[in-house]
Amino acid sequence: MTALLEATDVRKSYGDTLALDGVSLRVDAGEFVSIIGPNGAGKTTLVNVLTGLTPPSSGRVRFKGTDVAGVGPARLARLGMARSFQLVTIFPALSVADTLAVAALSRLRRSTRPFAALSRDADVRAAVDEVAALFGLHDKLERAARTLPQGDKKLLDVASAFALRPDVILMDEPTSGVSTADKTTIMQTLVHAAQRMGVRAIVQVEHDMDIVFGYSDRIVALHQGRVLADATPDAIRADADVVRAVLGIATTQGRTQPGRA
Amino acid sequence: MRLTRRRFLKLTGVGAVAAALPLDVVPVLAQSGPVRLGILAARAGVLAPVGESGLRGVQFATDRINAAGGILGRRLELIVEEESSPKDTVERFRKLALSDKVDAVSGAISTGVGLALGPAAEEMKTIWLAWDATTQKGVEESMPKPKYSFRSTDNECEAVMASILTARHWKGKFKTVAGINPDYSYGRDNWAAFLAIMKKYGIEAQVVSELWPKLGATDFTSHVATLIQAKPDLIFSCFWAGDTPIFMKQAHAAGLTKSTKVVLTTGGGVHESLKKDFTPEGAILGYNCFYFENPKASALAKEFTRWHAEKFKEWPNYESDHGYFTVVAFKAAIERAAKAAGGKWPTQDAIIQALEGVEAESLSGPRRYREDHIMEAAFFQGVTTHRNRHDFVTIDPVESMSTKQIQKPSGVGLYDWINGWKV
Amino acid sequence: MIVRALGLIAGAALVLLPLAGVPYTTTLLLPAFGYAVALLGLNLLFGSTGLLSFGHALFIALGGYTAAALTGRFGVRSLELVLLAAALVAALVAVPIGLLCVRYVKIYFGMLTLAFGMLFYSFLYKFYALTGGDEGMRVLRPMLLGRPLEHLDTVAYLTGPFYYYALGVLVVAALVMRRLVGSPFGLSLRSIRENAAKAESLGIGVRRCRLAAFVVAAVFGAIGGVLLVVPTGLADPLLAYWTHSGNLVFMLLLGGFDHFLGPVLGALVFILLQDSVMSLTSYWRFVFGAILAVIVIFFPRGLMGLLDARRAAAS
Amino acid sequence: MSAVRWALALGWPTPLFLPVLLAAGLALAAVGPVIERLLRPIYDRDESFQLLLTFALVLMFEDVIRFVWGTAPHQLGNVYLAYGQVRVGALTVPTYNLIVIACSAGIAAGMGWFLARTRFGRIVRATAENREMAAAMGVDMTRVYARVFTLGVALGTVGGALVIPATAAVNEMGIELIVEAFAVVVIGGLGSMRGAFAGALVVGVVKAVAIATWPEVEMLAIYVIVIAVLVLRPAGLFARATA
Repeated sequence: MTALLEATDVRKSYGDTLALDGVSLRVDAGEFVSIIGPNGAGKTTLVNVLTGLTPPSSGRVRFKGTDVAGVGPARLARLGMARSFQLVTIFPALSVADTLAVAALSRLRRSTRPFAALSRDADVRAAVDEVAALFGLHDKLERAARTLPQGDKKLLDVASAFALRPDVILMDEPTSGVSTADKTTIMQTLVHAAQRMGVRAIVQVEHDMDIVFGYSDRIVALHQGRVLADATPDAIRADADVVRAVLGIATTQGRTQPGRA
Repeated sequence: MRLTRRRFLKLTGVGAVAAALPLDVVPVLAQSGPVRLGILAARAGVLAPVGESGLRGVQFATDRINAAGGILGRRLELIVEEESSPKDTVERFRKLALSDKVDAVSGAISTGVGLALGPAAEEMKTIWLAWDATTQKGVEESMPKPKYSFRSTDNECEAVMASILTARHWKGKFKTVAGINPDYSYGRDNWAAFLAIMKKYGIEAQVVSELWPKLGATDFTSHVATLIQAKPDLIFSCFWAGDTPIFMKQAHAAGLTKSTKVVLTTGGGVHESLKKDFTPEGAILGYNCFYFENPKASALAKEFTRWHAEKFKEWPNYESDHGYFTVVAFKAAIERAAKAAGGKWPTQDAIIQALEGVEAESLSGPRRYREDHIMEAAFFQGVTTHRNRHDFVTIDPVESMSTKQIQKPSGVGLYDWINGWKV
Repeated sequence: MIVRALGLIAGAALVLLPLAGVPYTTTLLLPAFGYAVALLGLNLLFGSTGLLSFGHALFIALGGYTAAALTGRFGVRSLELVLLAAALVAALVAVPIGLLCVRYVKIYFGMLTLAFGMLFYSFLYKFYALTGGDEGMRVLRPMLLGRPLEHLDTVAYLTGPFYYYALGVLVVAALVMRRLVGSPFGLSLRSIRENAAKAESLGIGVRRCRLAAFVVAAVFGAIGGVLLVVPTGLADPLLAYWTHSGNLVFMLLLGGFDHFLGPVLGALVFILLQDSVMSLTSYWRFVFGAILAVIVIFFPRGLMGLLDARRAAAS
Repeated sequence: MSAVRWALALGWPTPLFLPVLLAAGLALAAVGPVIERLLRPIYDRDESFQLLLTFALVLMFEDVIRFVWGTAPHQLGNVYLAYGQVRVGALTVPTYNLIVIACSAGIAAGMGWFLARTRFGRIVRATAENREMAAAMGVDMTRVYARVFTLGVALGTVGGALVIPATAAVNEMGIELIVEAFAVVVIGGLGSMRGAFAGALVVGVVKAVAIATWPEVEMLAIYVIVIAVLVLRPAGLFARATA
């Protein structure tokens, strides 16, 4: 069986610094994979490479069997891979409904229709309503994104990625900048939405170990651009090296920088 | 709908906007009230000094006419608008014609503007007396047989005169020539005329460089360097704006003008800026149709020069004379037509007919409009000298030629005419 | 509500104006119509997509010179054909230029478009034999809907049939633009303006959309350019000069770039204001510079923004 | 860029020999803080608005100049020629040109030293690199901007004062020169000192070569280079890899 998403021996260097040093990774249908590691381990670079934003210096990235290294995020999104960003990334002046509509239109391949009346597109409206309801944004549809509270902005960011109805979704710290109390709610929402929208796999970068261990099927630990471990949560917990190299640092960070956004 | 105070204010606001619209409903009674003359004068850019100068001549003429009782008892009133890009100037012309309902428009210097105004004048059925703005190429195309447009002298009159003087003074004394002329029709027309006349006089001068800086350029270091390389015996230039002194200064500083003969056909347009420090003696310098220190100047010209010097602390140049003449010619034509109509105020057609062939005293002596609507005037050029009371060069002796001699006659092509000369 | 009412009054005034016997004011609005069409396009680029072009006059000039070449040199007098040809030429020119320009945003986009505008200006100015240099090219009076209208003198032609023709083109252009802005494509452009990276991650082809907006803006610019040169009868290089591009942006800001009808309002107000200020003082450039500075610093949302703000305050 | 234009605008009416001229140029930089205060509200907005504001100022200054000094070209006749000429081989070079070159080199070197070695220079560079970071580290942004702007105006006015004797001050100078200044800055790369210097050289040399060989393309060539630089090296010939 071919993997849904597979990276083979990916290297990425910026000038003299090697951000990724031969990373291989495989995500199968039905999996929830978390990528962990200390700051500078290459997590965000890896997500950027996987989502086509950054072309790798060498190595291969295959998505649903086709080589997608460096094809660009727009095409990958149309192929069925969506992402959300570490920092909240929204369209400040667009309403919630419009933001979700952008994604829905993209999925329906209608983004460039120049003369169709958007306000009369029933498919798009249905899609927007569905996603908004899943993420609890249905009563804020007409509000401009920039006027939402921080937690809702984060939800909107993630929701717009879900509105693509992707096969795989990559989330760079979906709960960063959110209070501990809200984290669980967000994760519940995500998992529920993924089931409802037919998302086949989730990959996330996450610092909060409670969430990582609570939700993942598999954990990939990165350290200095290399894969230090790739195993189930239980196996990772048992591995003293990983705990020392990654978890120790990561948990401290989780405490010292609670409000990172 | 409740009419709140705010909303009421808004509605009155609309009313105010409507009132501010330029409504062109001012009724003009044809036979009474002032005679209205629209003026198009350049205000900005390289043409600004020239526009200003033309306006001064118009003002001088208007003040004199009104002091002497106006035109057949009616006061002359000026409505001044700006000459700018062709598109905008046509719109201003339209305003003068349709909204201000002027009796005629005087003005315009730029060739491009002139080419646009010609057809506009015919379309608006409004008399237009140009100060300058004529060119060989475009005129025939856009103003074949104009009824309402009255043009200035031809572009290349000064090149023709300067070429004749060049041949007279320097035939056989130069073998290579270079031209540096502003990059537009005026520059090109003049350079072509110069070369044609040199040929006609049998002067086999080799062209070693042809330079076309943009009109109004402010740096000629590269041009001067190119000219030094080319080593011409004679440099021909029809610069007329601020570029003239800059070029001369930089040429002088690089030693270019020490041994090279210089012909400045139109430098008199900015004569005060041609300081002795860098403008050599012995160059040919043209003042178009008005020379402020003409020893044979009329009392009128002397009065104007005095007025101008006192009022503006500057010695006047030719554009004032163009402006002045258009106004007095317009007055003379009205009076001439009125006489023919038995003293009644003439119709526009009668004024146009009277303008054809009308003669009036300009600041540089008598001038007239030919039957083909082209001005006939005298041109002044000469050899530069430092022996004067100013810090800039003047000419001595002052030579004068009539356009009867240096302008192609009606209906003949320029080069056919030159080739037909007997020399 | 108020905006709509004002719009209706203004629209009715525009339709009735030629009947009011004020020929000058009527001809004065002709360039406003031309500019309004061009600005509708420019605003798709700036208001919707967030790209501010400082060389848009290039396309106005392109439309103008196309009209001149067709009517003057090739004897094509049908205005419909001229408009079509201008749109085509503009699209053809805009594709390669756009391909280069849309790779950049913000000031780099502005500077690149400025450079292209000046390049075209230099070309028009220097390539004498082809373009007539500073003298430009004559534009002959075109036929409207196949009717030569030769019995009319120019004022009657401009204030009658051509006025309504130009107004008609403006209305059609505005309807088309409204459709575009309200379409999925329009939403894609707005999402790009707000956050290009995010739009890209949602599957929007950012460069392709920007390019499409650039080409549409160019086509509108060229059509506006045709309408602009017919009343003047001349296409000259200054149409492409950078100050003309600056004036376009000025009008856009004056009207308000974040309202659909802002460009139309901007063009009308600019033209009327210019006419009255020019008649009042020869220092009108200073007045206009000051107005622009005040708008840029204090009222970046323009007149439409002011109307909006008052409406918000009233409600 | 705008500073260059103000410079030329303001560097005009001044007296008769070089040092005085330079002093006058520096004195005119006093308008810097005033204009800077006006610009302050738009720092946070897209740079395009700054471009637009420059356009507004160009419009205003053209009329101010006409109002104050009239339309005729102004020259400072004897300053340029008073220093005589130097013969270099077969060439005659005006001494004044050499003085200008020396002054420019001096100013460039001074600027380099200022940016690299002084405390304020380092603050300026840090601010250019990352405004938020610099602000977070306690740099008073308002003062930095006011001073840098004033410095820019001073450089501009001095530059204007330096070239005016060799040419003449004409009304439309701003409109024409601002585009050339723009070309220089783009070719060199925004925010690059070495780049601005190199850009000026490139524009000058290209113009000279074009005039000597194919005058038709003089204007065109500059814009072709600007476009090529923007397309191929958007950060300019010398800038760091950030754009």
